[in-house]
Amino acid sequence: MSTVRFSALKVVAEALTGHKGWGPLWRNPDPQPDYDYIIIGGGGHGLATAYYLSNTFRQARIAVLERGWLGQGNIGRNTTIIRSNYLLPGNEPFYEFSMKLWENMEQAFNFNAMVSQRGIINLIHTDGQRDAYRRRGNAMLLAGADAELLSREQVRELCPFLNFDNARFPIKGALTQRRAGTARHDGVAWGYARGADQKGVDLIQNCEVTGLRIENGRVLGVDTSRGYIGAKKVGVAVAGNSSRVMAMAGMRLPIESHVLQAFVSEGLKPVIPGVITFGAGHFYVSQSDKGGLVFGGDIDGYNSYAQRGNLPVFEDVAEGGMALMPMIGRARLLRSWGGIMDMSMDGTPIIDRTPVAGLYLNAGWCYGGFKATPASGYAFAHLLATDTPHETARFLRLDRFERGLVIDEKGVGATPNLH
Amino acid sequence: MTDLSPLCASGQTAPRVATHGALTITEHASRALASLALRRNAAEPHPFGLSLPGPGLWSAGQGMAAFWTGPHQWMIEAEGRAQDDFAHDLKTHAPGCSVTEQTDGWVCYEITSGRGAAPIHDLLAKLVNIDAADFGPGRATRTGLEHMSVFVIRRAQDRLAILGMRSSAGSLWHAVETAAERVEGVLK
Amino acid sequence: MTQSSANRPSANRLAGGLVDRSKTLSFSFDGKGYTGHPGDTLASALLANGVRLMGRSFKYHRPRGVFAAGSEEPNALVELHDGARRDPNTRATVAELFDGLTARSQNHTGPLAFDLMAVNDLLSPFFAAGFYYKTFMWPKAFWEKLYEPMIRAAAGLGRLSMQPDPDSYDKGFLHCDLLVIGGGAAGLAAALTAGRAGARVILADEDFRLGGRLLAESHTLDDAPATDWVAVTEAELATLPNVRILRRATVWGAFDHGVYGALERVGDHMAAPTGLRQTLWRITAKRIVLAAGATERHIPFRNNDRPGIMLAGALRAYANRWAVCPAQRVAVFTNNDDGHRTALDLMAKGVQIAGVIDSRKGVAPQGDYPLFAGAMVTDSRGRLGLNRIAVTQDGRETWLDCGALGVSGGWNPNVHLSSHHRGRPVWSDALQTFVPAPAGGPPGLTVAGAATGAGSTAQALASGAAVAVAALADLGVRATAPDLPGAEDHAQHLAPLWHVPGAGRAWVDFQNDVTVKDIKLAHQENMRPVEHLKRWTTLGMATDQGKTANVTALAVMAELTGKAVAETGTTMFRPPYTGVPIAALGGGDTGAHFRPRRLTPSHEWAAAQGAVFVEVGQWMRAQYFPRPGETEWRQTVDREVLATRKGVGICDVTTLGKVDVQGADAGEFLNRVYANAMASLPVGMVRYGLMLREDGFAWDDGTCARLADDHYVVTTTTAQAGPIYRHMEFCRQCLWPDLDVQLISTTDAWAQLSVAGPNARRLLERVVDGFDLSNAGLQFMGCADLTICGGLRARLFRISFSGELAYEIAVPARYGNALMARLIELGADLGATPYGTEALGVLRIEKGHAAGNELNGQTTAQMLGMGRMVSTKKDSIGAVLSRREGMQAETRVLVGLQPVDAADPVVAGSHLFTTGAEQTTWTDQGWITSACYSPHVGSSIGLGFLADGANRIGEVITAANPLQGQQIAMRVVSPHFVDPEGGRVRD
Amino acid sequence: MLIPHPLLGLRDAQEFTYLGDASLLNRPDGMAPDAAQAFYQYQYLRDNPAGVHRELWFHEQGDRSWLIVTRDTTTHEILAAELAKEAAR
Repeated sequence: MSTVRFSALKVVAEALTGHKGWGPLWRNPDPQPDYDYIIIGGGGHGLATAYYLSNTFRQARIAVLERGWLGQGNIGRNTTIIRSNYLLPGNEPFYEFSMKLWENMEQAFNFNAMVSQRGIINLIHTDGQRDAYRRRGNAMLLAGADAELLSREQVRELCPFLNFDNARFPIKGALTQRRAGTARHDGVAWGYARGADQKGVDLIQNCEVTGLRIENGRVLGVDTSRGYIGAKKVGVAVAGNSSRVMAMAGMRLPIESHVLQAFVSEGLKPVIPGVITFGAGHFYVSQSDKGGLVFGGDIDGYNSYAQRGNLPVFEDVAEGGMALMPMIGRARLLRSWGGIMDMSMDGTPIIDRTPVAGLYLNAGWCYGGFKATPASGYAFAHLLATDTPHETARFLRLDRFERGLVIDEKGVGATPNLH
Repeated sequence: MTDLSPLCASGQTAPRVATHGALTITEHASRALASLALRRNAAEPHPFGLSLPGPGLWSAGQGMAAFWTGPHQWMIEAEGRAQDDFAHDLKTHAPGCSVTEQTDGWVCYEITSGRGAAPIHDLLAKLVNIDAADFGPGRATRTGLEHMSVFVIRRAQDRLAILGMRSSAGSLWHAVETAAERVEGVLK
Repeated sequence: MTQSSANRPSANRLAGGLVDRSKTLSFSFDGKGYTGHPGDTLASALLANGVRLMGRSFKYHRPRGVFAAGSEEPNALVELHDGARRDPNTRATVAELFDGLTARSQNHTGPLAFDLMAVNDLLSPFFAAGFYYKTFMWPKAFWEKLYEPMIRAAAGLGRLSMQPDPDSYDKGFLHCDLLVIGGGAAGLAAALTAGRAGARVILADEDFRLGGRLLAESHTLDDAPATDWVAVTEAELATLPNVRILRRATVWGAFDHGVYGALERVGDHMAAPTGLRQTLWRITAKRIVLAAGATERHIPFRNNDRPGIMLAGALRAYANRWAVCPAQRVAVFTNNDDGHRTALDLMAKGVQIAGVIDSRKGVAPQGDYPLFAGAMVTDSRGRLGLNRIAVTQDGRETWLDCGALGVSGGWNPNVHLSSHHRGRPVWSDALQTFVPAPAGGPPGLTVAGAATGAGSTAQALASGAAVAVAALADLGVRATAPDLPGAEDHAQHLAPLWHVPGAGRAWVDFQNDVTVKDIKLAHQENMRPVEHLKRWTTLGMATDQGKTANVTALAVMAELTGKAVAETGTTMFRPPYTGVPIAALGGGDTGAHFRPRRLTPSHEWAAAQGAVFVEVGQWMRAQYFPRPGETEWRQTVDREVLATRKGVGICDVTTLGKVDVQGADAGEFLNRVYANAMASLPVGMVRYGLMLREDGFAWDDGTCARLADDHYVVTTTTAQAGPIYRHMEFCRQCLWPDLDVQLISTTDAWAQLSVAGPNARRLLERVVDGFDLSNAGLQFMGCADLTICGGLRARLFRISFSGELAYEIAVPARYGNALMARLIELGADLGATPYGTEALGVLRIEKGHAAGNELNGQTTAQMLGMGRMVSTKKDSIGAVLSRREGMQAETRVLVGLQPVDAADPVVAGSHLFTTGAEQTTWTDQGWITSACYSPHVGSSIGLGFLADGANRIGEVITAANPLQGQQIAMRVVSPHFVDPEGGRVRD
Repeated sequence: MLIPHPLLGLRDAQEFTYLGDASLLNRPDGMAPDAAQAFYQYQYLRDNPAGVHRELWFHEQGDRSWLIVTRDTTTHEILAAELAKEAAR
């Protein structure tokens, strides 16, 4: 396995010697007959789980099974936003825990994921919205996060290019979190993968799970395209496809799969300071370190596993963008993509045991999964290793729907496409 | 008769009119509207001798017209009756039906072309996702237009009507007039 | 040749071509003036003027010039236009020349020829693939403060103007039987076939001139110039009413069910677009022919990125179509016969051929030019433009002088659109390239011509016609292929050569500076899956999406892994095919027209009174009515509130949703929709109604009036009017289809005015036509049909949200404005005062009525103090799930809050804590939902949800608003600040 | 997307509002003894198939019909559409 330590010095040394010394970032191992832990899904959450399970919780004999290539999941297809600006006690402490992990992750796994805390601005258009954001900002502070309420003039100083007066929804201020920002999504997956590989985790690509072996209510292992693999514990982290995998265990989930599209423009000299969200117009935007405007809006709204969406969302998102910042008009949309979202029935994720002994579920991330990657991996690893929920994830339970303990940030009820 | 003076949906006392090239858009304010819905087991009525049209259709009679709005549901148009309680009148002519006054629920823009069907087709292409070739005289449908819900009626080769929510009359006017300008101006 | 040649206008202009020499157009590049002709692109005109250096690469800032002749261009990107119209990253190769065009090169510091950032090129060893993932981590603080700002400073290519786009854009919808994408040989043949058959055809081409490669080649059709056939065909198509030709129109996306996105550049070729710049067409097609042609690929070799090194096919296009050659002396590097054709075409135009370097052994020259068979180009020289190339043959290296080099590595079909539904193209060993998969493409789409990999003109014409015939047959339309002209039918005899082996940097992806070395490094670091390769090296992520790079890179990776290219696979193709301006996607309705605006019936009157308006969803409502002398809004609102409580206030409440419910089972229906009972409501009475969502949370409230046994009118809140109507239709059609119920919205039909205050009855008596308004005539919560103002039909509801004696009167919307004016006029002596949404809010808070801030979708009937309204005697929406343990255990209930110190503000969004308690997420006891200054109470007041609130009346708690540094002592009180006994409403 | 409306033919999907799985038609009896369990499953649990899916669309900017559309969630191909009111009977 690769033990090369990354650093500026190493880069210089390699530059002068023709980059001969760089080894593989991770091995391509063949599956062992059995493991203590199998993580299904080599996306961000699966890799993070394997990383914390091996590095923090000191567990061994761990495999990550990925149907395609590492990071193929939504970690490879998102708008890279990290933030902890939630309202409800079931969420905010968890996302703030995630934010703190983001802040130290790169030094921890010795890989630059370009975590960039340039702030997020949630625009306010009505007095009612200001009341709601004030309540949320206070909830953030009470949970140890940072938040500020900005006046219209303060917003103007930060983003003079916004359409303050001529917009259908004039800007009256904003709630901002300065510690929020973006991270290089692929880098996050690669950093966790490399960190896990260095601790001996088997990252097995092109290995699709085709069945779960369950006897007397306990999981024994998984059937895969590369044969049967035994396991003491199996963790499922396949957001987007959770229903399909859990159906192998005979379970129906409070989840629908929906397509979320996002877009990137051609590379432009930097103009957007951080992340800006325009709720009234279904539009949010940031700018990558390569200069592309990364932006998106609502999900298409219908169940889909197709990983592609339709034209009206292009138009709807662009309309919002033009209404908010007419100066982006001549920027060209370069590429679109579509990911499958695990839209849960209350818009909040699930990290929990299941009725099947030894089978654990990490699902329901809606389109907020990226920012949660570190905490999700940490909390899931905690659950797998100790069989007790991590304190910040103790409300993210599977039985909350039956018991009436839903965590509904938007207050739209059991309507997945509205969360 | 009441001594209160009504306003047009456009907010003015007189209906709004605009002409761009061959297209003329006129706000039509004197027509009464009432919805008619069949109740359970009710026989389909023939109010004022109208034969109620099928899905996607509009049919005209003497000073009266009807268009299909949904299963067992129609909108009845009555020329020059906007001031009266036309709904009450219709109810007596449609026993066993649910009738609801709709006159002031809608703003109606009548669009005429001085150059035959072509400008009407170009205008449709800029406003709604309806295939003009399948939308000849006698067709009527509800659809979306710039985030508004509208009824579109093809009254003749060279005549089109667009009905929108009365409260958004201004926005609808802006959308229709801008499209007419472009169809008759910029793009020609 | 160097930049100085720019002084010699048209030094490189050849004979013939499709430019109109009768007209001369002036334009400028980097501030320097040049001339060209109609028919030129910016690229061809610059080349004609001897300009080869047009830009800099993204990472190493290498000097770059034109590489291609179409939308696949990776290098020649410029900022077009000045000021607010500035268009960054515009491909000079597709920018149609017009008089007065101004363009600037981009992504350099200092002059283009002496870019200071070119230092990156010297440091390139440090910037190998993935370098930044491996460094900039220590010391931690430096990332935010130093490293990232550095990286961002270097980010991006062109600059936005930062001004609003002054041009206008448009959208439209088109429908057809057959959409033909691409107007080359195959596309024209397809369109002609279908057009003659009478099918409705749309022919779209991204170029400003139909013909595709036919314009770029010297081939003849029936022994006449190909352009003759193009002209004749175009003319016939123009006469067919069933055919619509879209020029300058790129079909950029294939979506579901035959929907395609197309961008028509209506005004981009004009100095100043007359109004409209671009139109976004949403085309719905029954069948689609993709005739998008092919893109030539190059062969990476050491220093293969200098200005003057181009695709061989592009050299040919510039010579034949634009009568331009970048240099007088040109060489060609090829692995197939196509390269030789380039040499012949150029010679025919009088260009000197330094040599044709053909990697194939034993090939013979096809004309009188020096041929280096079995040879390769192994290096090049020329700082700002090519002047020499190294040719290695049998191990011997010789240097050739030349100002341009055409490189031909074969052609890749443009499979982009055929893969937009995620079906991947398949590898063809015969053609040594990826071709459209036989299945898995967009339904209804078939591919024709070079886009299938079939290279020759004859094949293109034939397949275009054949595909059209088949597509129409699907639709039951009989079509026959037209007589097609005789055309060349050569094969390319290609011998694959993916890159020239050897040291040094050989560019694969020019714009992003991805070299063969980078791909080798990715392989070495196990970033081998194509998606890892792409993401690790940024291959194909530039503005050209790797159109000239991807296949070559995949082949190089395949070579390294020892796999077949077929196994290596491709990355995903996603819309758009080429970049689409965000303004065009946004269309015309931006700014104030971004969403429709709804006005209330009394808007005109309110505007005339100088009312201040506020957005409430789509509605504009009067917020308050300032009077002369009132210096800030609070004065106005206080006056409106007091006037209402002392005299009578009038407010337009039309925005509330109204649904007409009729039918024999209307009562039973409403019984099931509302949490409380409605069937028992007597005719002529109104009842407050609470609706739950099926998940048991409070959703919406309003009133339900029974006008007749089988006729109700229900109201919803302004915000929920749409969703509630949809839900009621769901209940009617999906849940209880056997109930006899009919629904229709009447929100806009009736103007509804609230008349509230002790003088409300006296005022209304002055407008009703002899209707008895006494308690006997209309008791509290009664409703009636009546006439007013001399016979105008109206509805009267005696309901109150202010706690005062109050009515809501409804008249046909057209009379709302006049009625508002009339009531104010007649009520002058009664203190009749118009009030807006601010006063409305104060009045309802003083009365403790829940509104949007309380009904936020997260609260329950129990929390709102309406738990008992949820009937257990009947089944209604949400009743069952509202009884779940977690919801029953909820103790937070609605209370009133009053500051202990009357001077203190009450701030909505503050959180509530037991006085002195530690303030954390876990000690949080509730929050303030609504707050206002109450002129009635004489202090700020608020409503909020407080844990165990029902038992804490009188307790002093803390309202914490750390966001704004506030800690305020609050006394918990009843939410009914006004007339708790409710006597006034019954007066 | 285009929805094949049983009465009106192919219509732009933008005219519709999507709700979700057609199982929402099978609302349990709120007065039944097992109502709590039944409603939990009715309201929250979904098959969420990758493949053929029967789902509810409301023709909001159209004839106000609720439709049951049978659609493949992996290809978006639409196999059938019917009036929910008929199916619910």
